Amino acid sequence: MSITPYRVLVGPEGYLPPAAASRGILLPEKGEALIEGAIVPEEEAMQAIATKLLSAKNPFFFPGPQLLWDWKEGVALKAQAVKKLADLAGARVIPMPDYRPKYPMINPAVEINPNHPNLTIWHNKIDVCVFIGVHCHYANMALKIIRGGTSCYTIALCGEAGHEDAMISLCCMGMPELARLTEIIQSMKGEQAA
Amino acid sequence: MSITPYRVLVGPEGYLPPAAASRGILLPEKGEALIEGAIVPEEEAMQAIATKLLSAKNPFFFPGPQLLWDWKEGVALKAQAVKKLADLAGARVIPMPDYRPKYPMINPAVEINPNHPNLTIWHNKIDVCVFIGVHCHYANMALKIIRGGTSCYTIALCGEAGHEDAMISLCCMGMPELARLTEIIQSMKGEQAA
Amino acid sequence: MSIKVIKPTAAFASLLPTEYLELVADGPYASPKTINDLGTFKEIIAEHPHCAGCGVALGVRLTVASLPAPADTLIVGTAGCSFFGLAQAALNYSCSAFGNQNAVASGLKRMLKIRYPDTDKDVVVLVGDGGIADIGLDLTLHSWFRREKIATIMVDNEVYGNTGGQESGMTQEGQVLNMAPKGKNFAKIPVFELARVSGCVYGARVTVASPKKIGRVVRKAILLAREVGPTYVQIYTPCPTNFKFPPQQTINIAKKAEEGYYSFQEFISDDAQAYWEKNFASSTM
Amino acid sequence: MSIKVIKPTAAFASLLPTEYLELVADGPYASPKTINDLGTFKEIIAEHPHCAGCGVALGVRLTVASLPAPADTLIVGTAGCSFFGLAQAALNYSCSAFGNQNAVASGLKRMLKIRYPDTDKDVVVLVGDGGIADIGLDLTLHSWFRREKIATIMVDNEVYGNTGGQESGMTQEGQVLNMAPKGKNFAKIPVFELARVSGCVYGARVTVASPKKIGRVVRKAILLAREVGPTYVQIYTPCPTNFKFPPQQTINIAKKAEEGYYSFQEFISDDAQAYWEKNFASSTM
Repeated sequence: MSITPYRVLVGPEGYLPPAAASRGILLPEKGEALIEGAIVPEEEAMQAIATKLLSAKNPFFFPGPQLLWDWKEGVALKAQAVKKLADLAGARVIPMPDYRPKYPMINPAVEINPNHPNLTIWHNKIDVCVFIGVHCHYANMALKIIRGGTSCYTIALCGEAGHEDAMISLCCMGMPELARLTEIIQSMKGEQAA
Repeated sequence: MSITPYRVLVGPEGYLPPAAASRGILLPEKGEALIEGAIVPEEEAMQAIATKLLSAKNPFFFPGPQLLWDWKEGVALKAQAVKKLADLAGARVIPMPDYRPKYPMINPAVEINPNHPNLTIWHNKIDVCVFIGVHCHYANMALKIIRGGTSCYTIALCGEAGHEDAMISLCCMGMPELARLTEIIQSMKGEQAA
Repeated sequence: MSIKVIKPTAAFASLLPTEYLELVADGPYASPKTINDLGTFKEIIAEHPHCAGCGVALGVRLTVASLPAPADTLIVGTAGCSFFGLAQAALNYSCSAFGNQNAVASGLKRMLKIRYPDTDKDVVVLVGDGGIADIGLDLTLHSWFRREKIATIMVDNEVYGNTGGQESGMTQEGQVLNMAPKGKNFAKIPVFELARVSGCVYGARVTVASPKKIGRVVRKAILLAREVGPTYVQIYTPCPTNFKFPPQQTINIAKKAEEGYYSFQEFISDDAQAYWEKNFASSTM
Repeated sequence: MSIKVIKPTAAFASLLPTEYLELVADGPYASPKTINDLGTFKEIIAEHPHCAGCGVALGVRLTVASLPAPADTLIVGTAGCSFFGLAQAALNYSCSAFGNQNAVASGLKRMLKIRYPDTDKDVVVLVGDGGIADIGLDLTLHSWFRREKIATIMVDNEVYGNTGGQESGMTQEGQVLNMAPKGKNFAKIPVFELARVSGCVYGARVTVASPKKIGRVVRKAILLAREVGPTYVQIYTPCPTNFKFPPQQTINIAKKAEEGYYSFQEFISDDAQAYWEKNFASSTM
């Protein structure tokens, strides 16, 4: 039987897009990554992320609670590295400090929550966004809502198993992987400048 | 679109036969009747009933509470007429005095209830039975169970709208109709004797 | 049902099962019978599919023998051992989904009041401890809060009997059962106290060791529910199967309980007391 | 949650919304605060989407300002107006299906005891009158019968507020509401009495007109639930929207009720009293 594989493309896909996992998208192994639903080598995905970020009109990082709060050893350093990466990529940062459904008072210019990420994306005209430090099931929910309702390109830098619902997802993202991604962006910027 | 009409035939049709109504069997109007799911003139159905009863090995009448209990004017007379009809047809009678699920003590030789009519039919080897004076939804339930699990031919003499789940069903059965059916049986017996 | 219905048509009378003919000739429908007459008349429930020595079966028999107007009574039941007996009883009986009994009874009582404005129709909930104290507690209490004119009777065997012996809220603390091998770890639910707090105008706690008391309190609960408000009777009905005592010991077990933790208790509101004195004080019951 | 969590990472601290920075610098997590300090520190709940003058919002604010250990507290809520405020609060909060709160809280409390055997984790049910007295009554009472170590707090606005004004079991008899045009026809459900009968070791009935009392009884209920058994606090939280009084009258309405049918009441079991005297008698609260 031959079927056309599902592709995790930029939206708006519709009010309730399917979970990518339910359409057969598998998670990457260590050293691999996902681009639009297809498994690729990690290095290739990092190149694609760099390209996307550097060609974006209005890229944003959305750090989650695991990076915003200094809850265990190593977090402060990782937060520093992520901030450096965002700055290097010319991306702005909107934090996701927790997951409360803060209706109706949320200010989409200073805050994002996984229950209404589309508001923050619409109001700030964000065309590429990066999720990092967001707990798994909230990231999945937010990524699906973004794919469903906006045309924003989503990237997940995941410390665990990766996110099928992002257009590009790395997995097992530790300090070395952050450093490598920073290096790639640095050198790509150098090339662009040259 | 052409479909084969459902026929309400003698069983065993299976554990859970469909309600005949759900397979498109319609109820008769006054002056009409049903034979195996098809609408026919009442007179034709009466002839068929007489034939069935007189050719049966072991026919039974199952009078329900509406005939067994003297609850309103006219019932006693109707009960008399039905008893006479049964006797004339050479049928024995097992009453259905109420609808309690009397497990496990019911004696199938002296009693029938709509929750286990098959027991009474199996134990008494009944090949043709007549429902009369049984409230509608209990009659429907019992007729379905009989069609599902036994090879008994069911006949409903209904005072109301008729029963799609019986193999032959009259409707609007009053004293005149009882008298006409008795007359038919009487004359058919005469012919047989001649 | 009406007394009229309890008369066979002549044409078929001889064909009716004996059980029915005896009920007609010698049952409690036509002439008032009380629990004191037990043994002198054909009971509404003659055979039942319960275990030998079943306290619930006895509780159900005693209760139906105590109905002030059986032909105008509608029993509402639910899943559990109590259902087995009631399905055999020659009474109007409605079985509700597990725990829904007092909500169903409330609706039926109101409907019967509209349909038969000039006749007293008694709606009596008769179910086990699981149905009232566990699964249906919310609906039971709310029927009392709303002051529905129904009598609620619990046959309390302190266990889910017919599903193999799980603890119910009414099981005593520490009791070990087939499906509660470590023993129950909280006390019997105080449904009798809840009834008092929640609006019942009359309540009684009895055991099957005292049939005359059951006769008196069931009749009182039903007559007061007719006119004053919700009432509650809790009958201890020991279970030989799950508590593993010989079937012939049921009454003794109940008697011992009555001398101890299941003592006879009764409460009545001022309204109900006044109504009772005015209307039934001269009654022998 | 632990106090550790309430410290931003240096790299992102300047990007956090002011609400969070103020909570870190001046909130109740790091140093013990009581209701007496209200106005001197940043509250856990700062903004809420309730109607102007909402008594429930005030009740929720006063309650969360009274938590003895906010960083180690898990609030369990359910549908209703109470949910709006809690969803805005900087607290661990779990929303259950309507009426399930005390069952969910029972499970969470037991799980937290296993996961954190050496830390006191307070599980507090904080929901409205509909959730406790109507839809969740069975599960509420059963958590009390089982002696679950949780505190149950009702913010009682005597109405289903956010669905347009239906009567709840806690509405007063005769009260006319948008969706009860003929007036409620039975009395307020005696949940406070039920709590006493059903195994609560401590209970208190207060109104939002007495914030210090709320501070005292909420703290006491939570500390007693930690060690002794289930506790219950019922707070009258008037609803200007459905009872159609001016929003600035909320406190006056509550004060008047406190002088009448909603008087301050408290009960405590002997066990709980002994435990309290031994451990907290010297406390200023």
